Amino acid sequence: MTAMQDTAVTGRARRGIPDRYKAFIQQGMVVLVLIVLVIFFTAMKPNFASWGNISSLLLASVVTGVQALGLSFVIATGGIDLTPGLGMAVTSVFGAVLIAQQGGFGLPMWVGILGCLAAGALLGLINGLLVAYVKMQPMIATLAMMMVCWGGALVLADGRTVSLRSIEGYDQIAVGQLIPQVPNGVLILIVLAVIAGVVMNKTAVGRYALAIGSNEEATRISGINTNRWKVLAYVICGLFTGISGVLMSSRLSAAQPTLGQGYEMYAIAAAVIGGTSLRGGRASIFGAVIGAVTIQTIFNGLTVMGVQDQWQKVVLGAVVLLAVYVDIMRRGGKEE
Amino acid sequence: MTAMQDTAVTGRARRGIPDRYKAFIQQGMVVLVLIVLVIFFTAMKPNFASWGNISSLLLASVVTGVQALGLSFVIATGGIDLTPGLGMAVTSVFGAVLIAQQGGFGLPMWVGILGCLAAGALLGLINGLLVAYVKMQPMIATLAMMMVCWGGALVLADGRTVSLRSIEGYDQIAVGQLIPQVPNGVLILIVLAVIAGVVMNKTAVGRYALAIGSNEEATRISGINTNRWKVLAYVICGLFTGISGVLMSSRLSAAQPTLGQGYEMYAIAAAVIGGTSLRGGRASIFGAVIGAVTIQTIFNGLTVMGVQDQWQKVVLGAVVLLAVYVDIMRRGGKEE
Amino acid sequence: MTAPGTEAEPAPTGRAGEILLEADGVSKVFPGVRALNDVSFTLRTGEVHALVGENGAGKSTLMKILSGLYQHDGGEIRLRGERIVLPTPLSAQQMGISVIHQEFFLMNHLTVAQNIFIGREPKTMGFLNDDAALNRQAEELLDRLGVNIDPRARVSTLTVAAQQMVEIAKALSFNSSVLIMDEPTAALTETEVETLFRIIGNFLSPTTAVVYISHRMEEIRKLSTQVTVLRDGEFVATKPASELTIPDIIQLMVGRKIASDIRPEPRASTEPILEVKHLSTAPLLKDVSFTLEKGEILGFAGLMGAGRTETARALIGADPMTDGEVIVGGKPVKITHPADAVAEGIGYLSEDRKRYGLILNQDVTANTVLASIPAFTKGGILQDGKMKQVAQKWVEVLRTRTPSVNQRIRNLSGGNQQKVVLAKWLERDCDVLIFDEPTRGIDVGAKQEIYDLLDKLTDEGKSIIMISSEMEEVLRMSDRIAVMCNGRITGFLDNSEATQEKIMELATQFSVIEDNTSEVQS
Amino acid sequence: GSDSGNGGGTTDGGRVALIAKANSAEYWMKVKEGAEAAGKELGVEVTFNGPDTESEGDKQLNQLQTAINDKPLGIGFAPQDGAQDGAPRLMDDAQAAGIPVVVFDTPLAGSDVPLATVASDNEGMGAQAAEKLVELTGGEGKVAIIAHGEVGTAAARRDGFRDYIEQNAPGMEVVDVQNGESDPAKSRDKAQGILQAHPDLVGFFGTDDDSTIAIADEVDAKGLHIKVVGIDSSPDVLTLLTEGKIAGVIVQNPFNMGYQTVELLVNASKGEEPTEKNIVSESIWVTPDNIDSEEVQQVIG
Ligand SMILES: Nc1ncnc2c1ncn2[C@@H]1O[C@H](COP(=O)(O)OP(=O)(O)OP(=O)(O)O)[C@@H](O)[C@H]1O
Ligand SMILES: Nc1ncnc2c1ncn2[C@@H]1O[C@H](COP(=O)(O)OP(=O)(O)OP(=O)(O)O)[C@@H](O)[C@H]1O
Ligand SMILES: O[C@H]1[C@H](O)[C@@H](O)OC[C@H]1O
Ligand SMILES: [Mg+2]
Ligand SMILES: [Mg+2]
Repeated sequence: MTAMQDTAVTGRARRGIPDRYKAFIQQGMVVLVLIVLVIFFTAMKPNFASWGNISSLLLASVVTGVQALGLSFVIATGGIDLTPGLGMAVTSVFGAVLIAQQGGFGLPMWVGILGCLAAGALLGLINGLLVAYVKMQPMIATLAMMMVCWGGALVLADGRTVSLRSIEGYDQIAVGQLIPQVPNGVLILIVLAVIAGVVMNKTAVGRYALAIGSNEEATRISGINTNRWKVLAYVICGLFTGISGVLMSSRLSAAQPTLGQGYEMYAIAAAVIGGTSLRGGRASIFGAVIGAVTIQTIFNGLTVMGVQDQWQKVVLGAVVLLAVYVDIMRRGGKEE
Repeated sequence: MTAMQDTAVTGRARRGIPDRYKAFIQQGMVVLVLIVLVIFFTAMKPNFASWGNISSLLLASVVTGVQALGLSFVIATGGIDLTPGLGMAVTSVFGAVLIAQQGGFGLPMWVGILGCLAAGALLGLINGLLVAYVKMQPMIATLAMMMVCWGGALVLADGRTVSLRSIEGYDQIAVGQLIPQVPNGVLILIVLAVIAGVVMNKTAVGRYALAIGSNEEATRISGINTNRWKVLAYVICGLFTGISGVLMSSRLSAAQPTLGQGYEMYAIAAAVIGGTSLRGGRASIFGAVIGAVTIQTIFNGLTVMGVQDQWQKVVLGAVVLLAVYVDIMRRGGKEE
Repeated sequence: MTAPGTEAEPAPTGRAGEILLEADGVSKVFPGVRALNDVSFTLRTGEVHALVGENGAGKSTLMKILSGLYQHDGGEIRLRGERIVLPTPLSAQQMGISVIHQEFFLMNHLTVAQNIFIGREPKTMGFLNDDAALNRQAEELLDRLGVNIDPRARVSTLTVAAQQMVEIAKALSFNSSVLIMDEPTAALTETEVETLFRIIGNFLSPTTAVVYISHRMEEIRKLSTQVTVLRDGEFVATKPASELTIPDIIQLMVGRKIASDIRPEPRASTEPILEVKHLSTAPLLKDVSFTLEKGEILGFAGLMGAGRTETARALIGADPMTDGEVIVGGKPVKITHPADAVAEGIGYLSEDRKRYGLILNQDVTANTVLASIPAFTKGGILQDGKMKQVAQKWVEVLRTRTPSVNQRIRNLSGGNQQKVVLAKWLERDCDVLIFDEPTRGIDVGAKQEIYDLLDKLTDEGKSIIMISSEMEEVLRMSDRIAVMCNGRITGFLDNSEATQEKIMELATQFSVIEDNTSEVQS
Repeated sequence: GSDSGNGGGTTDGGRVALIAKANSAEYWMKVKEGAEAAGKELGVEVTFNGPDTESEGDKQLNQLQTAINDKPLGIGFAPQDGAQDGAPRLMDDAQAAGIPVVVFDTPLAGSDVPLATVASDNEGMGAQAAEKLVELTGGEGKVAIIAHGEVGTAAARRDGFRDYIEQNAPGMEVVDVQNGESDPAKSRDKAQGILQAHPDLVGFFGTDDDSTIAIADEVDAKGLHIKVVGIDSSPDVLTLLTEGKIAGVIVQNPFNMGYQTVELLVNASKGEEPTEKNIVSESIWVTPDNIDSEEVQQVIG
């Protein structure tokens, strides 16, 4: 017994940080990167730090943030979902067609919102069934579904932008200010992040998603219906895609069928900057939000500085590389 | 000894078809799908089967086909490369800037071609180093590099299309006909496929790529410098991206910095339709080419039928799902 | 040891008994664990040197250092008296050190031949792989070893035993002078072990040596000439095998005496808790029927590949059954998924803990509660404190060696990992527990603890199916023994009548049965 | 869904194939409507297609090639920027096959084959927008641009605007040009960033409807009073115009472009050569004041 206790004691006292603190350090890193960016942009253009700009910047992060939140559940299971981008297009067009006065059915606003969310959940359900039951590789299943969404959005919208300008109060969902100076979209993102955080870290859904992402077979043999939980993760992701559809169309007062191509890449980048591992079994809800804000900070800051669009992409690419590099170094150059 | 030998026999004579024939059956399936499509379209529009149409269809498959060939090496290692699309943009712009009379350096044509290939190889090298040595997840590393390419192409081209019309013979690379009625691009694809097939199946590169994709640790422990071979797989992929850049700019007689976004998805889809598994360890060169031709057959056939472009994506999505489904069923619903 | 065969061993230039490979004062620290502390180990030519120690003693770590897989923090390594560095496994191989690791390192999508000769493919025209020659070479090698495996078969289609043989073939294909085997028999049954011993015998020469790690004491007695004992990362002793008895070795390993166990009285019960009727799967299992009584341990014996694991997996719904009926507590149930089995109170502890038992990158707590999450949920929210407490309790009960319940499973030794899997099922509190090789890779001390635990569980009214390839263990623990061969149950033996011989007889009956069926059919 | 873009009416007169720069957006749908109206009147079938985005030159060339292989009565083609250099060769093919071609919306450089080009003057439109903005603001202060791309019509309008300001408004400065990629969300973010950096702008120009809407909405959200001018109309542009949030837009006549293209092709198939090779499609300056006028309503209705 003594020997054993000894190992234990030595173990505890050894160099190296216990695992449970590492998550905090990682998130600290992400926040640090963001702070450095903010300081840099403020130094270059003091205007950058005005609340007006910060609040627009935050509002601009909402769509990617919401998508990254949903994506975290799928990534936790070791999967990937390429549909958030064009899924946003098809769900928002679907919701918009339900309520639009012109070229739509003119139904009440809440029907459109629910329709958009339901369409998102359905999309997630299909993705989930393809992955969990048909056993398709997530990237392929959702790549195919992405194409279906793409075409589907164009077909539904009949090639036009569906205007929602005449829907009283629709724009308030994202841009209204229940709290003065804070756009509702930002509030919604925060609320969703808190909910997602609880679900991921404090409920069976998150626990099983992470277990599946680490070792699906072992989870299954432990008597957990992995397929069902996996489908649920995709449904959650789809639901968040639908929410992003509502928020995007509210912000623009319109649903555009082609808007969304490539947006999934931003969501993935946000999750990754925030410390989620695409290998599965690891997720950071807080990080996903910070990641989305970081991306918009880069875009906004460079725009404020008058830097051209092409450079913004280069910088974003570099920041993603840097974030991942830092994360890898922190873990001692090793994979999880 | 009887027991021993019996165990071994179990190992050898598992029910059903020997492994090495399965690949042929899979490829047979792919070809079957293609034949069915061709028959369908010909029945709908006899015009579809005219050699003129078939040869334009094949020419249209060349870029995706070449990218899918290169991608097969990366996918074989269990990785993924998202740069073929915008990598094509940046390499073709780079090559074009070298030789263009207007807005370029006016160097000889071969310099441009070599430049384009070298830029592709360099891109692959960076991807490979990030994945193999910095240990980034392939999807993330190449996602970031994709953004860098995107911005880079625009920066290099100064936001404009670089015209190559004045370069004598440049368009002949892809559209000329060394063999009457067969565009050179098609010829090049065939030659590249043969080379890629030999490299994949008959040389160390392919063997180690597949070994790494099956079990990287085991390959490493067997004394293979896995990192180096992994980098090589990415370099090959980048080189093929560069080749696709030459072919695309030859076909368009111009290099367009924005052309390529999303093209990697077609290349991935082509490889998957052709039976390559994104899980690594499995690749089909022949399948990748057939996959690319299948995609173009869908696009072309539907266009000939007068179906709008938006439906083409829906159908392509459905065909990808179908191809993967068939592949999964063939393997008895189980993963490899 | 027998003299080497006529095989392509390196020309014998030395004498037996010369120092071949030495580890001198080697240390290795992992985050949270000191795996090796100033350990010295000397391997001489011509010997089979057994390396023994409890789980987590550092055996695998030492061997991984000697084979270039890990780098040591202190001390030095010498080969034939010269200091060497082994930055990679390749460098070790080039110096003639081959290893068969505890975990398999095979490339599943490649063929047997491609696996064996990876990196050493015969070429034509200088760069093209010559697969015909490759297959021929592999065939020759496999024949020489007396194993009948198709060199063209994909490794993923092979049985565990066949895969182990591929590993062995690969290690021997290097013509190395040092062959390290880390628990090579863990996946093998008696007959296959004999083949392995013969192979080792053929390998040994006055210029070669073998390091042999195993928890099976009889093997060590039978095979080894030297024994080195490690305990808690420290060197304890090196002695000639002839000077040691099994109890001596055990005492050195654990630093205490193990009470020699006595099989408790057979438990009489007449209340069937689980009945399995006519269970079949494609292609292996045919008409497997048995009854498990409440409070008993039903042992499952058989050779490798007899179908015991497959029976268990089909029973719990992990693999589909083509036919059969399962009755729990008197009423027929439909089990198509492990979740159904657990809901019916049946838990399965797999023989392959890394693949089917553990979430390696999560901690002890998460793994302990994995099968019981609903019990730790209040109003939909998980109770972290309660989960930790429970995990701590099992760490103490099972004496799991871990710095804390927050330690990741990945960082525990094989045996301690096994204890966490046990804890998971004990916490789930199933009425029926199926233990598939519960002591695989577990040291003698821990083994006894697990036996005691199984006894205690049955006293509490739980019923247990124990699948084991260790005959002694089956005999010692079971109230009744079902023997399987080639996908069928060939007989049941009562505790009182069972002997090793009788089990072997039933376990090798397949040829008879096979012949019978073909006669019936024709 | 529309699976063929069939214009209805009698189709025995043959078929005319239109290949636009894209298969969606208000603008192209208007072109399609005009083309279909002409088809109905002249008794020909009209098929309408285009890639999903305006930066898929190779796809557009594939569609053009397919159309040529199919030997229709005539082909209307609006070249994407990426198809500019590859298309001339296909024009020769069309000529060889005896298929008349009319280019619309965007001129095709480098080929004499097309019978005619029906297009707005894109540089001219940019210059006109600048001219109007100078009038609206008095020609003093900072202005900015959001373009819907880096190339093609976006670049032409951007450059037309910038050159006009440089040459004719010494008191004015174009302080920033950003690319919104025809992505309304991104355009909005760019507008926001520009306004943040230059809250003292006096005027803002958007090169297409998506850019213009984004600018107007952002200016409005910030409560600024900046003159917003743009190009192209859509229902939302018109709403913003009536609300006074857009000062004025230059509206092309896509319906007419489509109509004229089909008309020219049908005539060509009957052997009638167009009288002019370059047909400048008229664009008009629309403001809150003239939005209800008959002349304007005819174009935007
Ligand atoms: N990669 C690692 N990271 C952290 N700790 C490790 C690692 N590998 C081994 N250890 C620790 O080092 C110690 C020695 O482990 P090792 O695998 O050498 O034991 P062993 O003697 O082979 O045990 P077993 O008989 O169970 O296989 C253990 O405490 C183990 O938890
Ligand atoms: N689909 C299959 N086709 C052919 N053989 C199979 C299939 N599935 C399993 N087998 C083989 O059937 C045999 C049964 O294996 P199983 O693991 O059930 O044996 P076991 O008696 O539990 O042995 P052990 O536990 O010692 O490995 C193995 O040889 C396995 O490889
Ligand atoms: O004229 C059109 C332009 O060519 C296109 O790019 O966008 C829509 C219209 O402005
Ligand atoms: Mg070990
Ligand atoms: Mg077994």
